[in-house]
Amino acid sequence: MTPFELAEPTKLADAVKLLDPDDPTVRPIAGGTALMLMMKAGVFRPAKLISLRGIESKYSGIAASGGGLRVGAMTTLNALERSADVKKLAPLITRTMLTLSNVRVRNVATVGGALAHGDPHMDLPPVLMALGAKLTVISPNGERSVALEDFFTGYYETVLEKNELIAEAHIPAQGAKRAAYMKVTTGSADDWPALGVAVVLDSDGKAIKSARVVVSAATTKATRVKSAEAVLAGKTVDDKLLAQAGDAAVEEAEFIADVRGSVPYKRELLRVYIKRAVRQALDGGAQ
Amino acid sequence: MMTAARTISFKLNGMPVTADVKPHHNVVEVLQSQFSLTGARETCGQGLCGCCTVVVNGRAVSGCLYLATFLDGTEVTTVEGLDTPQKLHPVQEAFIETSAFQCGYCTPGFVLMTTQLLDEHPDPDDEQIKHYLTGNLCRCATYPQVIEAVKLAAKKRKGS
Amino acid sequence: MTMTHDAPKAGSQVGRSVPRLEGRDKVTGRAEYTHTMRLPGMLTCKLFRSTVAHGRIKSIDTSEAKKVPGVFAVVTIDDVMKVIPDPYYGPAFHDQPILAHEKVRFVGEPVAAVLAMDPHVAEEAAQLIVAEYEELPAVYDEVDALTTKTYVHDVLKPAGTFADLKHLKDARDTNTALDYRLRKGDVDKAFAQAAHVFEHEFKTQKVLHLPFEPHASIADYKDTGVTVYTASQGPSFVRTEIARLLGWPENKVRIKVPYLGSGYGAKLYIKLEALVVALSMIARRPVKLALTFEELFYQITKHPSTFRIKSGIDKDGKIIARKCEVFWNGGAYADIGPRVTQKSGLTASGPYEIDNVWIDSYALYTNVTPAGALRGFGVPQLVWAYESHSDMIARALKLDPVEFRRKNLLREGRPHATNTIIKDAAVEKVMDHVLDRMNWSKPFDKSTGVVKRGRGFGISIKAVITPTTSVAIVNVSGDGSVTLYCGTIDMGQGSDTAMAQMVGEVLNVPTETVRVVPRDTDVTPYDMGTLGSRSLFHMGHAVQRAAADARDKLKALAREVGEPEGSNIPVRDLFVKKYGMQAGNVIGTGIFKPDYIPPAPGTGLSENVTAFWMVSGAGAEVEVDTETGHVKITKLVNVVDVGKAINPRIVETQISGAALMQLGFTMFEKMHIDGGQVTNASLADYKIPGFHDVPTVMDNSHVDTNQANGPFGAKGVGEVATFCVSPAIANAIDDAVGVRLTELPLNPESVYRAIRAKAGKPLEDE
Amino acid sequence: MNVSGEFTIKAPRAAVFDTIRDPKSFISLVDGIRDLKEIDPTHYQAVFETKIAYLNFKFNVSVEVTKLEVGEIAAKIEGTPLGVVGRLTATTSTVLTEVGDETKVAYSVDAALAGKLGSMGQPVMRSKAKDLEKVFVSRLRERFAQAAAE
Repeated sequence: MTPFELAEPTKLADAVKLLDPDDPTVRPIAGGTALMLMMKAGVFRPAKLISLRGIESKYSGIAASGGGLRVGAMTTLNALERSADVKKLAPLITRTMLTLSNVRVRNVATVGGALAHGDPHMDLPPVLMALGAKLTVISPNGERSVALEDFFTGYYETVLEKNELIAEAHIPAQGAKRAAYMKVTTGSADDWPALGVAVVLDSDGKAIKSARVVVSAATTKATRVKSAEAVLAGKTVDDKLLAQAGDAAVEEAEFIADVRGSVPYKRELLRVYIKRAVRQALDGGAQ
Repeated sequence: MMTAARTISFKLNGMPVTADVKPHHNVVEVLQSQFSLTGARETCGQGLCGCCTVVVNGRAVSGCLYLATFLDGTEVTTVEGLDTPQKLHPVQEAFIETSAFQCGYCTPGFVLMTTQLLDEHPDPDDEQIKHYLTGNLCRCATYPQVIEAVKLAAKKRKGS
Repeated sequence: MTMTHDAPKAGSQVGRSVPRLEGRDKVTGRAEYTHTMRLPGMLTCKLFRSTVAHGRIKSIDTSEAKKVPGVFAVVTIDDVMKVIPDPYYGPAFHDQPILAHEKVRFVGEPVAAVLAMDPHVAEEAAQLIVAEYEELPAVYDEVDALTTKTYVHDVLKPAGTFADLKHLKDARDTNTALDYRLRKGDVDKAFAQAAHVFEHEFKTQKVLHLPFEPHASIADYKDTGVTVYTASQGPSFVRTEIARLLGWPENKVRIKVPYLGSGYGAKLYIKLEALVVALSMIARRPVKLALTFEELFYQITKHPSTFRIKSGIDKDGKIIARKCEVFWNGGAYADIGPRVTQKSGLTASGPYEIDNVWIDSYALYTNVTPAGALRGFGVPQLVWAYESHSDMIARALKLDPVEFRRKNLLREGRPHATNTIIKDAAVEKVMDHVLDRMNWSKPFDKSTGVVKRGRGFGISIKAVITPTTSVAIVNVSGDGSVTLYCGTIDMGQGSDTAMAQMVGEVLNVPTETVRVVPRDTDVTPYDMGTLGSRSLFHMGHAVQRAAADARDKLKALAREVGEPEGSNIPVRDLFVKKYGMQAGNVIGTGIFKPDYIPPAPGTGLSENVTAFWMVSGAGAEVEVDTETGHVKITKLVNVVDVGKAINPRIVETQISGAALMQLGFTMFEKMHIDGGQVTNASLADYKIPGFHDVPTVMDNSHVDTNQANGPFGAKGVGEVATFCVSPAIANAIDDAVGVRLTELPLNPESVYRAIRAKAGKPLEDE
Repeated sequence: MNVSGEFTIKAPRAAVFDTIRDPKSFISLVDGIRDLKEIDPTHYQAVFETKIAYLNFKFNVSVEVTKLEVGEIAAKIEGTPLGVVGRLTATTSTVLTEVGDETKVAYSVDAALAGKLGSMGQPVMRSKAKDLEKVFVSRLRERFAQAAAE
């Protein structure tokens, strides 16, 4: 790694002022687990890093509010994993945490970092997207709200400007909805997934009123597959319907080949896992 | 704003210490170069293998991905802080007694993670062990023996 | 049930599960490894590597790198040749330059070295070096390498160490670094007479050792001698080779090896040592080079292979002919590939008695990272092929796979393909034990749902690298304490403990009191290398002899000081009687080199080709998800003939570890290479087995046998349990879903594609 | 790494060919290429700069046109990234076929990336290549849509 300056502001408002809208070599660092990888690989050489570790503690907290969760961007994944509020209001998240990376990463990595990094293999983006999360994003010019489904623009790419930071995530309560997140690895069991599928279903028995379905890992970014959602909405689940939803999702999603599988194979995985995820949700996935 | 080296203070295995670090130094290199503690090692360099495990403020972290400057004001425990001249830590004893290592390079990471695991789950079952230690890899693949070691350590811990 | 070790005791030491002697240092993080060592005033080296698979070097511009503050020197081969005029090294061929010389031959080959006190500075400066190449056509595939007009080396330079390579001296226009042949009987005639002939081709992928302590070496050069601290499995060879490069006698070269963060064959022979010695000569200061994890992908790998195997079967199911053509992808430098080609090649026809055998085994140069030995010296690649082939034949002929093998198994007293008579190789016993642990005779539920179940097994044989030499010294001090000097490297296999047990057994002292001296060629005597599961047998003999020599000398000393025969006088008192105080030593020495007859030129036949045979078997039960191709291994049985186990607990961990390592090579490990570039050179993208990849049931055992010519009836175990894992799983997959995979790894996509192909609905390519 | 595909442009083959064969016109279709220098009619040099999120990659690129016939263009590209050891090599081939009054453009790029970027960044680069492809197609279409409108 090459030398860089480090600033340690104590207020989020100050932190965004230290960022430079035109200089990509000035970056925020939270847990740093992902950023450090880029720096160690030599592909990112920061001139200056803005540490967010010292900012107001309210950005590291989880609160139940307005029928949902408000999660500060600096909340560690470990805190998310252990939160009673999260378990009560969005049990899908608690369950996802069990297989998210490893204990050491969860101890350090933050919710904001896991989203802003824009790595399509991560677990939190599809899960929060399926739950309908919104982000509050701040910059020196004020704040704005971005739906997570509109947040990612590509591999490692998001709508964030260089002087914008995620302040909080707002996650609607899961309520009576049925939900599941399944990921498929094709290397070792703890590999990055070849595919992730998150489904959140508003349903009555096998009758689905509405569905949110998100695909990740096989694609360059976590993506809602609305055509599959449309297939499921207002229908009763059977094999045929699930096959149709799978076909629709495969048609809509943009796949990318890598060491974890070819595009044709990932398509087949998606067909199978749309089916399995919906069944798992209905059969008592995270409720 | 800091640009060059700065002096940080922290507690290392119970002792107050200071170190001169630059922003781009990670925890492993500072432990090795300034304190001659080589139990935390950089292997994969990506936080995936666990060889670099250290405990900061009671939480295990990957020392290879952790900027040393962030240690300022913390309490750090490395594997070297577990035993005393008189007595090994029960987890260390259990690893020896079950032969839960071969080359030993990943062992300090496993030992430290196991102490954390047992703090959280004093009587872990196989699934809890695997889940908790899933971020520690052993190229000699002593996984079945590590599970035995963790269970033995749990027993020893209860006994002591 | 938790199995723990036995408490310290005197009396019988061999056969005791003694806890590892170095255990305390390892669990406290205090064990010393080269990768984390520092010397005062030491410079750190970072490498600039080739981005071209095959090319002539037009220029190397180091000017920007030299300008970086803190850079001590930037070194290219021109600088090296000023101190080492002939900078080529290697165990079989002197083909590898210390830094790229005139040509580069693989992506990742070291081209220039930057020295600085601060590793970050060196790393930064290395990024600023610019090299220009004239790109040449490259060859990547081992079968292509045999016929292509693209030659990795202009001329071959055998090292002279091995007699069977001499005919390749100065050979041009070839990529073949060794062509081993075995000819027994008349295969063509036998094929003509056979009732059935089967021919299959199998492939293995490029995988690598990934020792968690990556390669590291430190050289401290002085005009009076050089000391090299290195993570090496073969300090004696390193010493010889460095002495040769410097034109020095061996006694001016000192190689010190602390514990090894594993090796598996990655750290054999010479690796970084020549480079750090050259750099230390140039810098006149200690220089350290410690590879990063990514750089392991440019250091050494296992051989990818293509194996064409053809068998003729008579009407009774007897194999009457077998033809084996094996192509080994050796990469850009031969390393020990020619030995892999020969020493494994000679067992390519498997643990079967076949009257007519033809084997051609080719070591081939290609433009990828060099390949060497990886836990099995090529044998896992062979067993993968021949035990898959066994099942395919049995299936095609509707023969029981057990009975088909049983009809053909090599038995005691029968001739192997090489004509060496089989002795102390419990082939059938191992197979029966596998079948017993698998409950093979019981009905097996294959299931009819989406997830289908299957089971399979395999059986194998290996010859140990022969002939090799080991020397040991046992020193009894004035207080009676015992010290062992042996060059075997404890890289995790527990050799220090096992050797100490043998000393303890002979001298009747508790193993825990025996000190094993850290490896240092100034102190520890010659050993050929810690490789190929040879150490327990060869060094074990030397150690046993050294201990016996010490014991005899102690007895002589007792007589000399007037003790009656059978006296129980403490050893310390013996020395006091002799020297009037606690003083003196008794030194025992032992040398071992087994008998051997080299294979006859042309036929490869020999009546004594190996010091001992290794035998292993494996059985697997799997569940195959027919919708995705995922394979879950629900049971893995591993059985090994180890002779007599010196330390049963360590034996068990060796069996378990070897099988799990091979499980990774079988199921998912693969170096992806695109245009010569490894594209997954990190632990994020090259996955190795973790906790959740361990089969639901692991059943590891060894059969109770006696290696009559082994020390205390023992023989090697380190690599043996790798051999049969791959075919056992492939055979189980075939049993479950009726598809046959002939190329590793057996990853979900490959299985799924095979299932689709079988259903007549093949999945399209990319 | 192979990227290939085809698309159709509402324009005669000769017009499309002229647009692609002219290096200046061609590079204006590719996102991130600048400072084009002609060495001779078949050899060019340029700087290629691309961004992935906050990561900037800059390559010195040399292009050799290896085939230039009506209906087919082939080129060999070599690039050296600045500041990090690596090498980009690619061969491209573009075939133009008349389909009625439209032109079918079939292209194939075989690219290899060596060094740090190649060892770790393949999927990202693949994804980037797809983006570049989209920009290229849309700019080409735009140009002919404009031409038609004028």
